[in-house]
Amino acid sequence: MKWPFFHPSRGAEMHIEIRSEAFEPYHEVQVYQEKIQATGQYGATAVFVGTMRDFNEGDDVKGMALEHYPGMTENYLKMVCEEASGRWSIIDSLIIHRVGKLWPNDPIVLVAVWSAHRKDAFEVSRYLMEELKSKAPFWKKEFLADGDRWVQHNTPGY
Amino acid sequence: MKWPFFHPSRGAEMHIEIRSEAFEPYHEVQVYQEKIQATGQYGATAVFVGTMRDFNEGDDVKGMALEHYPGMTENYLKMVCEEASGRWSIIDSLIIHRVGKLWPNDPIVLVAVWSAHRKDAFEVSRYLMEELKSKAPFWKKEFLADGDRWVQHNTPGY
Amino acid sequence: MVIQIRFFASLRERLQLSDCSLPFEASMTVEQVWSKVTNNESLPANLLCAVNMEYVSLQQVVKAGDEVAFFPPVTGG
Amino acid sequence: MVIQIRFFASLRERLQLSDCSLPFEASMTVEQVWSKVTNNESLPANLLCAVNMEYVSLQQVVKAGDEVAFFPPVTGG
Repeated sequence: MKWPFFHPSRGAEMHIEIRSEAFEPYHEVQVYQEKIQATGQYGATAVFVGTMRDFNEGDDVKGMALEHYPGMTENYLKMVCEEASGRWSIIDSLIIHRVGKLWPNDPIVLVAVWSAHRKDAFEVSRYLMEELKSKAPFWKKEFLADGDRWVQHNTPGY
Repeated sequence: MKWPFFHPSRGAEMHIEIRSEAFEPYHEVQVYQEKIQATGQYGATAVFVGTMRDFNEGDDVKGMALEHYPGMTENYLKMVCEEASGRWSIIDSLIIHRVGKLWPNDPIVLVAVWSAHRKDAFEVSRYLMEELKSKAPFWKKEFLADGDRWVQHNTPGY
Repeated sequence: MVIQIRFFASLRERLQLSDCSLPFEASMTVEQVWSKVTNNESLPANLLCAVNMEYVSLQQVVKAGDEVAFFPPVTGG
Repeated sequence: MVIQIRFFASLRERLQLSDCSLPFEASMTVEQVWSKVTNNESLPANLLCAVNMEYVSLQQVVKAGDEVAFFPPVTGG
């Protein structure tokens, strides 16, 4: 499930990808960064990694199934990245999100943003994460010792 | 130049290091994370990397010399990490900062923060960077085509 | 001429229905699509809906060939 | 009994002095240390100073054995 590169009008690059297999986020950032053409132009990179915890709402969580709406997810994340590249000055951004079965300590999501100055990278990485958590069509089902449950809602991040 | 681990009273781990050789920040984060005992407890990691640009204030920059005040730098960064671990709920944090001669695209600084929830990781990584840029005793001298110049001040990040 | 309907996550499990189609009727809103396809089940609190993969309100009027999706609050990231 | 004085970055280069020492005198402030060691040079705008590796004001009184440091605005990160 690869998503092509987008080239929004403001000149910021972006790459959005939904993965059904485990990934190593820092390796992905390193490999992606080596392909960025704008060497010497970015002074700031802000990276966020969401990792599966082994507890939630007071319960031990054994594993998780992550469902998404193929197509709408990518469209939504693309739209948010384009909006961000209009509001802030950024050079490149990368989003990778897992779907399928996950186990504690597995990376769930990676957001990385490259910009000339730190303010933009910090603000955009957080903005992309908040938009992703509040509106991108993903759903988590947790495996507990006594059965499965759907996560009801994400908590606000501000 | 290695700095030992600190164990502040609130239970957050931290590691602060001044490096005189080039480092690969994402490799450092990965290696450091593998040693974190609190596996399954952190759901959020926020990483910031500052990279040397090849331009500043309209001029091409060929290279840079980074000077610091050994001892005071580490004391100051330790104090800021301890303060942050009192104000926010964090699990671990890592700061690596280069000194010596740097060339465009070289990583200058790495800040990584692990927490249960994303709000803390986002806010602490930015807080540590702002404190580092505004008060930690480091100084940059840029090598331009027509000579060297000391950077006069850092720009605010908020 | 039909419209396609999709359900996700807990809604898909509860209705035991992942996707289906309805004959297109003029001036039909998303809310009316919900009522037809669920046999007049009441609207869940916090129900989200999309037409052709974009968020819409329940009052949105559907066109022939549209893909209408219903799902609970999202919980990714 | 002495106090140690250190200069960093552009200040170190301009004064052509990285470190030196002064005989300790009672009730001497950081500002007085600056004046003695620089031969009454006027205080640079934005001068920062530390005693024993902690930021202090120019009015801080130094003790025997203290390390006093003077430096310009910091530019790390």
